[in-house]
Amino acid sequence: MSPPRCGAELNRGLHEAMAAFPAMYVLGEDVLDPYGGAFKITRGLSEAFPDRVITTPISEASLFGVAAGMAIRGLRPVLEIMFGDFITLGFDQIVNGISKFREMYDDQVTLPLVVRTPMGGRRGYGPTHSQSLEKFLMGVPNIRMVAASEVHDLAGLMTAAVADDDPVFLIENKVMYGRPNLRPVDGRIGELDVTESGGPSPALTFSGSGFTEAAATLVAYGGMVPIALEAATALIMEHEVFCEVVAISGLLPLDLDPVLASLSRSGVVVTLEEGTLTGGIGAEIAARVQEQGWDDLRRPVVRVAARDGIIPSAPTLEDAVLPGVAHVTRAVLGAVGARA
Amino acid sequence: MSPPRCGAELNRGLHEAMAAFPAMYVLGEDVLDPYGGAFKITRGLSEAFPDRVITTPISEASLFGVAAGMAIRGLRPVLEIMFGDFITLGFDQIVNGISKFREMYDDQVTLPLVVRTPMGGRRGYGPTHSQSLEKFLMGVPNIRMVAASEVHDLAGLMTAAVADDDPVFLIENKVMYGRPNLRPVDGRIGELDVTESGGPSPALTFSGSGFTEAAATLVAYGGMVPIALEAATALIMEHEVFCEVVAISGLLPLDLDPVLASLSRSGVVVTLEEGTLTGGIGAEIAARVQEQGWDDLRRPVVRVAARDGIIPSAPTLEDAVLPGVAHVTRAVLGAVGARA
Amino acid sequence: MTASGPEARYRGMYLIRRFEETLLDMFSQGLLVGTTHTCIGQEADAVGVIGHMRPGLDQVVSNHRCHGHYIAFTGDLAGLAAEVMGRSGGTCSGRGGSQHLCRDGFYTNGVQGSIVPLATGIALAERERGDGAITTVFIGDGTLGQGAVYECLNMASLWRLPLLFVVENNRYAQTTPVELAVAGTVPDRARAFGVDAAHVASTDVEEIHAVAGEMVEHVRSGRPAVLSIDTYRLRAHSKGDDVRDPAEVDARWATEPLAVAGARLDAARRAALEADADRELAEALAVAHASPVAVLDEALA
Amino acid sequence: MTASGPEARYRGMYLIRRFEETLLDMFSQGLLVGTTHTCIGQEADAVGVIGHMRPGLDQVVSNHRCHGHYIAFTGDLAGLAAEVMGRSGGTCSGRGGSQHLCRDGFYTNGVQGSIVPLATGIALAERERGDGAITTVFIGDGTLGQGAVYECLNMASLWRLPLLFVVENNRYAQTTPVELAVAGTVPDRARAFGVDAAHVASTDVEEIHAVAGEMVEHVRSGRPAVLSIDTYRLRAHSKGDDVRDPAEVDARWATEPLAVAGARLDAARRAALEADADRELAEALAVAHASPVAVLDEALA
Ligand SMILES: Cc1ncc(C[n+]2csc(CCOP(=O)(O)OP(=O)(O)O)c2C)c(N)n1
Ligand SMILES: Cc1ncc(C[n+]2csc(CCOP(=O)(O)OP(=O)(O)O)c2C)c(N)n1
Ligand SMILES: [Mg+2]
Ligand SMILES: [Mg+2]
Repeated sequence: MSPPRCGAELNRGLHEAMAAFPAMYVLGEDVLDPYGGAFKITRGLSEAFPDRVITTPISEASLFGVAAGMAIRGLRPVLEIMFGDFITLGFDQIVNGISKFREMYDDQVTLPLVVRTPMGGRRGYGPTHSQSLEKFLMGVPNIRMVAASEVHDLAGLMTAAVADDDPVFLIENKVMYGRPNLRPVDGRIGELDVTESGGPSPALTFSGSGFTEAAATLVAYGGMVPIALEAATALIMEHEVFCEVVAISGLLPLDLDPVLASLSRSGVVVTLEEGTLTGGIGAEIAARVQEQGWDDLRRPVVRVAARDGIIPSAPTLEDAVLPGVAHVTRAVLGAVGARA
Repeated sequence: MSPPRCGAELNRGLHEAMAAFPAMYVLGEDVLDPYGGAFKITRGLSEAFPDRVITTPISEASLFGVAAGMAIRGLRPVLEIMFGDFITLGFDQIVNGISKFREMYDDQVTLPLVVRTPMGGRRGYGPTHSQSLEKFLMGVPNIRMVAASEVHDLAGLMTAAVADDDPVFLIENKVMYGRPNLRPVDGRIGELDVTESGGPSPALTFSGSGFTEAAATLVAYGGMVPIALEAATALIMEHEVFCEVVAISGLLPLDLDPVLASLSRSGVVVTLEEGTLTGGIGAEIAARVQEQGWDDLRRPVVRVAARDGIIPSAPTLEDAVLPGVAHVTRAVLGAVGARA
Repeated sequence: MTASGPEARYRGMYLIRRFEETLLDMFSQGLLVGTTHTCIGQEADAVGVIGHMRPGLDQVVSNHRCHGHYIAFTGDLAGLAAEVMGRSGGTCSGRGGSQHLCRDGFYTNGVQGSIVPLATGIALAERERGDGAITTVFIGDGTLGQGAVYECLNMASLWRLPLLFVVENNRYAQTTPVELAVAGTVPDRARAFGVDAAHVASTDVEEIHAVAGEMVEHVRSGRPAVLSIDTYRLRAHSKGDDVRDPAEVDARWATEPLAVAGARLDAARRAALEADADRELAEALAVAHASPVAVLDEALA
Repeated sequence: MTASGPEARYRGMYLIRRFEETLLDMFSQGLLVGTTHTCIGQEADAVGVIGHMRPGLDQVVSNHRCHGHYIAFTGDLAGLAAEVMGRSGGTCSGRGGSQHLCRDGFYTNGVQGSIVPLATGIALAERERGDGAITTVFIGDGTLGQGAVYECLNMASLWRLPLLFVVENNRYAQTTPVELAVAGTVPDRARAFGVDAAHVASTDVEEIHAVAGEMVEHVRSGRPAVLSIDTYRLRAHSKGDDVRDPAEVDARWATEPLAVAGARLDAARRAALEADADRELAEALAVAHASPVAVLDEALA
């Protein structure tokens, strides 16, 4: 049986959560059937649960606050933001509202809301529809952030997000939607051994079968996971360099333990992100890894990220600025001191 | 002659720039005389230049875009955002507009605009009027960010910002406004030796007089500069621990050279920021320092920052969550292995 | 407010007035830090509108200038005083301070306009709950500059939310006169989004109470509405920042809410109401003063 | 457009139509990647309004559905084609793509509503320059959901900016019918902010051109205005996403702009205009095809 697509699994998670949580509502632009959202992740929901799916005007700034108000009064809103690029419109509501209410109001309220949004490029959509802006959420206190990737239990991530009593930002990925949701079978995905941690935001650690040491630890999330895995395979095949890949989903709180565990075997950490370098998620990972894993580090943490700039529309330009397999292998080879 | 207050120096810089740049406009809420802005930094401008000072409705989201439009057509707008907490309202205009236009439009346009805003707490204003949100600008490509502090040439920072052909975010500080603008005299401020780098965003490096080695490098900007200096003095007086303080003003691009130079003398870096820890400016500094200064680093970079959470209103609570002198000395003593 | 009628409303306004005057005194004595925005001169709005709210059911969302609304809705003087004083017994244990309050269906935030989407979401949740609750959100004239207000007028109209927008037009936003900040009229802005609107230019709590009653009924029937009130702020924007012509301000004292409503009361009765309110306030302040200074607990550490 | 008159307008609309049909063909052949939003069915808006713009002076700000506006304003078919094809000869050297164009006073951005503040600032700058330039900003019905639109209507009104807002109401935002997204009416929304408004429900370029002319004169005299046009999009929102009733769409083909304007032309003259436009398009496409694929230059590296 071929694995289901990631988009379908996220959709299944939404259906399951709607059935499980009577207080759950889905809202967003164009979420109604038969369209079911620009990426079809909400498909079938408005037919199955007509009273709990709300299509909205193009009013992102307010929609975050509307979700907050619903949540404060006991509903479980799941807000779809059509492109992750548009979370910037709601940034005041995120930083000065969603992030604050529970703590500022002395824990008199809770905010069980989910914001789902696709990030990422590689589809030629151009500068305003291709970004990976989760970096800006990384600095927001009191929220959770989960990055979905194609090796995670996507329906499970979705239901866990809805079940959470705190605000959860679920970062999805445009390219991922159409790809198969690969799950470990007998502790393996493809040629690689996999161990998966527990909790609502598990990490998967990939290693060469039977290897207990590694030349480097690649930390990836979201759309960089398949690229990390491809790079790891290329590094084995073409350079006999064996890496571990840690595919994290917990960005807030940052799930560092599996990274540190892998570091203890490799001595080298390379962080991968599709967002632009400066002020990115890799900075926080690097800062923590050098702090908490200092004794295991054999050399500085290396960050692989997009060039600091726009994401151009022309495919040739986009390919050049976004980190791809070649960027990753080059960075790893540089870090482990091997020749490219 | 007692030094002028920082607020007055910023105001002087605005007056000088208005005289020097006929295309400069000042806009913001309540900027007209006699009020001259909530912190009086625009005082006197509307009387001196009535046609080039525009008081605006409370429409922060759009004001950033209005400034962008003015700049694209050759004016030099200087936008005052009354509290730095409100840059979140304009975050879409910042990320998807100001940051992109020049590059996305193939360098056909320039955006010589300045956004000025005060950050920081310690005045009991509560969760929405006390934050240090410059961390969120750190991840924005194609902008410049300059943090003013009480040891910088504040009028000079202001005129340099106006003269810049790229967008500059000038981060001011509420507490700073009322404090004296201390400038080096004969290479000294108070008891400390000072060297100052050049360019539009200089850094000042403070060291114990006559010392060529140091136990640690404290990297500070904005409102943390006086705290760093106070902590450095306390560390000398009470613990005989000699630190260098590098007061940077260039956040974007990040001015790392003076930090690395000091690191080469100290082997230890402690970053200070008033914003919350995770995803902060310190993360980027730490990531770069460990990357570029690895061989000089004797132990991991330490970050001192606000607790990840709200900034409470009660002074006792605010004091506890924001990093003060005691937090800094404790962190430094921990880092250099001395007993507190 | 459970008690109703002109006497209760006078007393309610008086209580708010005295509470806020006390705060300003404490600030000028250096006993308080931070900021505060008093509604002195605008008490009739709080008392007139909130008199129609059902405690334990309806929801009230307010802004930086929220003390009057808070007191009118919750009666919790001690909690508010302790909150502003940074005491652990405060409404939010000292976390929020003057502009960030929450209790029993009352919420405020210090970012202008930001609370309107929150109110819209609350109204949506209440509509879904189906127990007849309405939500009232207060904004000032200056806050009409924020786009979120119109996004929410639109959604409230489309979704038929039981949401009452109250615009307190006190002619200024901080120092900016309304003419420099607001084009057109408030009722037109409401109606442009298919939202019904009423307008009243008054500091008479009885007049406001009457118009508010009609709008509240309208909202309870399942349609949003806007109530636009022309009023005046008699004291500084926050603590001392006032650049208005003193003569303009002085002239407005003649029609301040207590003068208008008080003139209708028998003098002895009025004095008794005031004495009773003074006693209530003194007791509340004593409670607040007795509350320990807030300390960082584990939850915040 | 320097040439004017009904024939030039027909030819202009035809050119836009053929250009966009070509794009859709190229997409379906897999020759293009990314996204595109055609204005097929709405060409009369672009040509009718932009016919009043003075090249080299006036400024035009548009949105995701911008090809028609771009072509009408700049005539630069080759640059646009090359841009969409990701060639170095594109308007923005391939950096922007279909939704992010800039040339000679023309600007677009892909975030709905985001460009309205930009247009407002441009209009302010032009007013200060004092050379009589006006700025026109195009938005769709769905974009009326964005609060920035009202913030800018307010500022344009207060500051008397020479800014023309053109609302192209094509009855849908992506898949959302206007009834689910827009309460009230567009002219009322404008007037609520003290901005004059005209409304026209038409796909007749001559009718639009006439009304637009009045509004442009109004704006040139130093007051903002809103022109609300009811129109219809005949093809999918972007490439293939269309959930409308096909019968509804079919019915609208009868009144599409080329049919309406073309019916007034002599058949031979019409054919000649079309042939001429086809030749211009073919030449432009040849130029675009000859342009090298964009490569990362130093500036971007
Ligand atoms: C988004 C935002 N911008 C600016 C401020 C600073 N500020 C606080 S109150 C105020 C004026 C508000 O005017 P209005 O809405 O008329 O209320 P009023 O103070 O008159 O009651 C301003 C500008 C703020 N709190 N939030
Ligand atoms: C802020 C924002 N939200 C959502 C989108 C996705 N989107 C692109 S076009 C569109 C519909 C726009 O509708 P309308 O304004 O009516 O213009 P039309 O497409 O009909 O020309 C949407 C939702 C976007 N580009 N920007
Ligand atoms: Mg006001
Ligand atoms: Mg439309």
